[in-house]
Amino acid sequence: MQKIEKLLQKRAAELLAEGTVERVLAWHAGEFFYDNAPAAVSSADECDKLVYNEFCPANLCKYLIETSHAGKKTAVFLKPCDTYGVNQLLKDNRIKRELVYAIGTPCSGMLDIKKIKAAGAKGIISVSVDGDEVVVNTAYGEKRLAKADVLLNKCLMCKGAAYKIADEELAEPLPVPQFTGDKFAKVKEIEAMSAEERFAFWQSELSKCIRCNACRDICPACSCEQCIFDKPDTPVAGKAYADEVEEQMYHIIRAFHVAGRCTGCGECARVCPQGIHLELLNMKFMKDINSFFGQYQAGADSETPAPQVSFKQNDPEANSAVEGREQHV
Amino acid sequence: MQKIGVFVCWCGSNIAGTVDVAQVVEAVRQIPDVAYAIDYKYMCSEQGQELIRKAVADYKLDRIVVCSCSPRMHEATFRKCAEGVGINPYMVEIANIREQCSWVLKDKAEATAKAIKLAKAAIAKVRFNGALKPGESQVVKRALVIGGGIAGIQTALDIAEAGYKVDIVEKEPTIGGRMAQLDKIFPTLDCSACILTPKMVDAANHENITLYTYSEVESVSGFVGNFDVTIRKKARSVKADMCSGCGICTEKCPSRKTPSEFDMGLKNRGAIYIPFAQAIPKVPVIDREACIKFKTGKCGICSKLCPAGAIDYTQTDELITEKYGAIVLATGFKTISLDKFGEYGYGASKDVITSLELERLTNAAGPTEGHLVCPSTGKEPKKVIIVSCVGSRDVSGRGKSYCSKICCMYNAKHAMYIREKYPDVDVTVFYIDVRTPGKGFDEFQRRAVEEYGVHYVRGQVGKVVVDGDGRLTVFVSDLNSGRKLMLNPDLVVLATAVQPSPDARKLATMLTASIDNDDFYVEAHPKLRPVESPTAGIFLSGMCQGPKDIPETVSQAGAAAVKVVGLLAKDKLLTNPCTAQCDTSICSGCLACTHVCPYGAITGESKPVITKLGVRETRTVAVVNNALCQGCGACTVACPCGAMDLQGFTNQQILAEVDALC
Amino acid sequence: MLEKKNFEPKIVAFCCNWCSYAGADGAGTARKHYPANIKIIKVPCSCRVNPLFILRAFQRGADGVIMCGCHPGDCHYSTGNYYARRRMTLLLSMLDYLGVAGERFRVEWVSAAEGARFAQVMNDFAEHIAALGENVKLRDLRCKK
Amino acid sequence: MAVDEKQLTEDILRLAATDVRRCMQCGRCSANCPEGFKMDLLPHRVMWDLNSGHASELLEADAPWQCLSCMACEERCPRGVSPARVMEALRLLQIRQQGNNKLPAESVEHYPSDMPQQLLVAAFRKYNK
Repeated sequence: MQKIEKLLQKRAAELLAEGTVERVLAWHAGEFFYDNAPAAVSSADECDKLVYNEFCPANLCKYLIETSHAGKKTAVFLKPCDTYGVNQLLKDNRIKRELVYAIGTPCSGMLDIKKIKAAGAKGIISVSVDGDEVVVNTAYGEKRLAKADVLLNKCLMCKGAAYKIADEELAEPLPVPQFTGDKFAKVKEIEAMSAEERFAFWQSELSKCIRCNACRDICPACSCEQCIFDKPDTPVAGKAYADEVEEQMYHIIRAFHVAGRCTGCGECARVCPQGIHLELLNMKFMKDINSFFGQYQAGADSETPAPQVSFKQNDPEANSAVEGREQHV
Repeated sequence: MQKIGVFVCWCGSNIAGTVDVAQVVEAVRQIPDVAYAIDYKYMCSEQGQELIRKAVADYKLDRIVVCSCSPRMHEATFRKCAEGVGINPYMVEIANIREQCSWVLKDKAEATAKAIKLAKAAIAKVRFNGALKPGESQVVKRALVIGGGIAGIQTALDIAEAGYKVDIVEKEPTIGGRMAQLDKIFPTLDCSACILTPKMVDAANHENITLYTYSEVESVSGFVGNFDVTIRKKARSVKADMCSGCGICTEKCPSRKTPSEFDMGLKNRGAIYIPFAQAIPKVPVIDREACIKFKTGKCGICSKLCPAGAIDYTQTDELITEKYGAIVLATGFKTISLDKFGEYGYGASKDVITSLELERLTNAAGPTEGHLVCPSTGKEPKKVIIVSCVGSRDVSGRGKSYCSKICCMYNAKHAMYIREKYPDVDVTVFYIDVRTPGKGFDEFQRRAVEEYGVHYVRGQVGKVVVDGDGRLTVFVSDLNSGRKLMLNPDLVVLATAVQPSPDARKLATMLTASIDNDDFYVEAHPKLRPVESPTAGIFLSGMCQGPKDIPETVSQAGAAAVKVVGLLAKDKLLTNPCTAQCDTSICSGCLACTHVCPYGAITGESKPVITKLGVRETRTVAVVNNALCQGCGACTVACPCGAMDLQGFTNQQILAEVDALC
Repeated sequence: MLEKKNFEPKIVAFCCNWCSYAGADGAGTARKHYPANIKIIKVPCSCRVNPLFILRAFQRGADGVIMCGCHPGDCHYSTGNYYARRRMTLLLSMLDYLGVAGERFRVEWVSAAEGARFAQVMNDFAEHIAALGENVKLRDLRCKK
Repeated sequence: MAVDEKQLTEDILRLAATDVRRCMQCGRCSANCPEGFKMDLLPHRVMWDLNSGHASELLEADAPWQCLSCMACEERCPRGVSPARVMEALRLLQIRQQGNNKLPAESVEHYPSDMPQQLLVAAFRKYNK
């Protein structure tokens, strides 16, 4: 990882120095070693402050909307999963391909500090990866944890090491977390619950929401010029509690709006301060789209028509979606 | 402050009989912004409209809600009324308290409560109505007639005579349709060909008519006044411009195994053939599935013999694209398959035939040159039984639930011309009912009985049994006497139900014309707009709309032509102003809308816009072409940011209705 | 129990102008009865129905929502109902997943010629909703005490 | 006591469970009936009497006892009516109307002991009031 960080700094500086790009999007250190944040640099001298390690989960593609808007050619470091977002933004006409310089950046899974802390690590000084294990250096000595146990949730649904769009690749790909299970396992688990249990689950999840809009702000599919929730003259308005419809329906409407455009990057759930399992809403739509309309992965390319703006004459009937499902009063 | 006027119609007792209109008026008066509310016996009448006009003037109303019948009936009436007093017609909303309320409910309290709710929803919606102005679109001064039977020919001739260009597309190699197959026609018993063929010639020679025979409509796009149609001219394998129609090829063709479609399979034809002597155009066509040359590569006799060198085995289908202002459907009919009616012995005996086959057997140009014979023996029959209602009025699922309408008359006709030519032949018609309304029609049927000695017996034939030596036994009950009969006719004629042409459904989908459960095209209004499809610019002529005889078909064909001419006479059409509108200040340019628009009315364009924050910038946004937009609203839901809205059905309007109803 | 006996479900029906609304008119013309608590909102095409409208109706107290359009293939606008069908398939599945109102929303295709069927569909749906009782789930989705 | 024609018609229709009102008197049932030659009332006439309010006459008719339940009438009826089921209904009503139970409970003990229970129950249901 340190090697890749050096390469990243070097390439960023080169691209800026030779004038290929006006700006570079990468990560820089946050207050703590584990909260690296997105960074934009526009001169080669600043590049040494860029970092890259197992604590750079942020998907940078959404910032390309701004840079594209400003007409500035921008290099962006993209982990394999982040590249899906770029394709989706291209499909949605939100960014201009000629203003994007995509650099594939190897990743072997990002770590979740909350999981590390929850595993009993106190007084953490630093964290490093050693093969399948994570070495936590604490004030009380070294602690080794299985890497699979402390990966970010989103990395448990890893889509692989391939870049779906890249003008260059920074280094040889790293082995990605081998996710062997069914990525829809959790969705299926909820589907299998009784209607009462499902309701109870979602009532408990959604009641946690404080409407901070972090999920929306981070989401690469939520790329509208103006979000309908911010449109004062529609009946769905306001960040603050303005109307009970949008207040209560916010997550359903949002999930619906990104259905077929959500790449499954899992950023929404990652940034949620309340820890709501938002990915389970999006994953449900992804699963339904696959099973009702045929396999589709948003962001796998920038051409295939999205499922909500295409159709087949023999699509299943709408009512069939709930036929045979347990009914309740 | 808005000033809404609410007008509650009694529709005589249609509404007032079930809804307490006074209570509705009282209830809506309590709603803020309702400046005036009144009920009246017939709001659509001149007096009713005067009431509206006066109220608008007296109370300075700016919006109108009419609680009355379905907007499909009188929305246009009330919009026009509003326009007359200076209110934009789109400031009118209708609450449908007849079809949706008084006519489906019996309890007065319940109906009144529902009427009040519906009125409230209309009031909630009308608050958000905006003044809309229709756009204009050009009218292409050319019509397309699909189907070249008597309906299509008559429609085309009438349109052409009015001075407009018209094209006929006929899928068979010749125009003429079913009528060309008939021998004589009721109620005059004159020769079908004698009155049809001159019309065919007229159509072929008319300077305003272009014939596309052996052709089919491939695709249709566009809208009233501006249809884009692709026509597939199938390869005839004969060069029409060189062929002289001498027919030597058709005589010498060695392939003789294909049943002639025109002769209802009673005779075989060559692989290269002209359907009948008076065909137009008189140019043969090669049936490639039957042709030895196409099947084996050997033969080519027609090509060798053709004095004009017109045979062209390499001809390919040709696609023609043309623009039309109006389209007339005249796709006609066929008789139903009798596969599910084994009990009549059709197929088991050659001597059980359909009425259409009988037409060919009695036709002087038919396979027997007009000699009525039993197909199995070639001998003249002594006893003929005609069975009515075969497959008609049948709700068991095997046949058609409707009455085929023409059979009673042609049964009488058939009986008459058999008795006239062969006075020794005994003819009995077994019927359920004899339905002969129409000028001179009942007299015609009575003549069959009184002058021609045709037996009419009430009772539907139960079954026809064919024994080992081909003898027919008909089992039937004479219902008037209660006797059960077993008869041994030589020939049984089945008056088989009619059904629309199998192409009707495909064309309906292509044209978005409505079709009923039996595949007949649906008219815009059964009484007031019988020759128009609900889809603007599509007109109906002949059997494709419902069973009808030749006089009726010709009248309808003329009526359809007049409607077409009325449309083509206009230089411009006012377009529906309820079109999509893009709020470019928030449009993100994702162009999801362009993918779902069925009319290609939305394009992405780089345009200077002012964002909601007041910033000027240039970016890609969706732009709606109002002339093309038909107002379906698909784009409004596809749009993730809500930039796309539909005028007349805005998000605000619909949500206001939802709120008012819930 | 008493409350349930007097329960009159509120049902909103979104009907496309060309087929289903005409079908509703047909039901009226043929005097085919269906319950008074079914109220129709006219839209040009089923593809105009935003899932949001349905959520809104439920949230505002509708006990059932039904969307009717032309039969697939017969859409006045050629393709509108195909998009509507996809959208509503997803919406239905999601409502079911959330444990709310999945069984209270239905999609039916009713043509202009099917007046009697319109009434039949409405009667069936009203009966179904009446059996389910009052809809409180969606309102309570974010109200965990 | 005068027969309540309306009630009787309803009873017959309920037992027959076929929509006789759809009959349009085409006579195909009679034409197809193999036993029609022996019937005092042809099937179409039975339908007619039901629809015209003369059901009581049918209780005297012999036609139901000629019916073989071959279902040819039902098979060929263009209106989806089943005269055969009406015939069966009439048979039942004629039995019941006579007021004498064909299977008095007392006689059960005289039946062969190996008679299937189900047969006994079915017979009771059908022939006992």
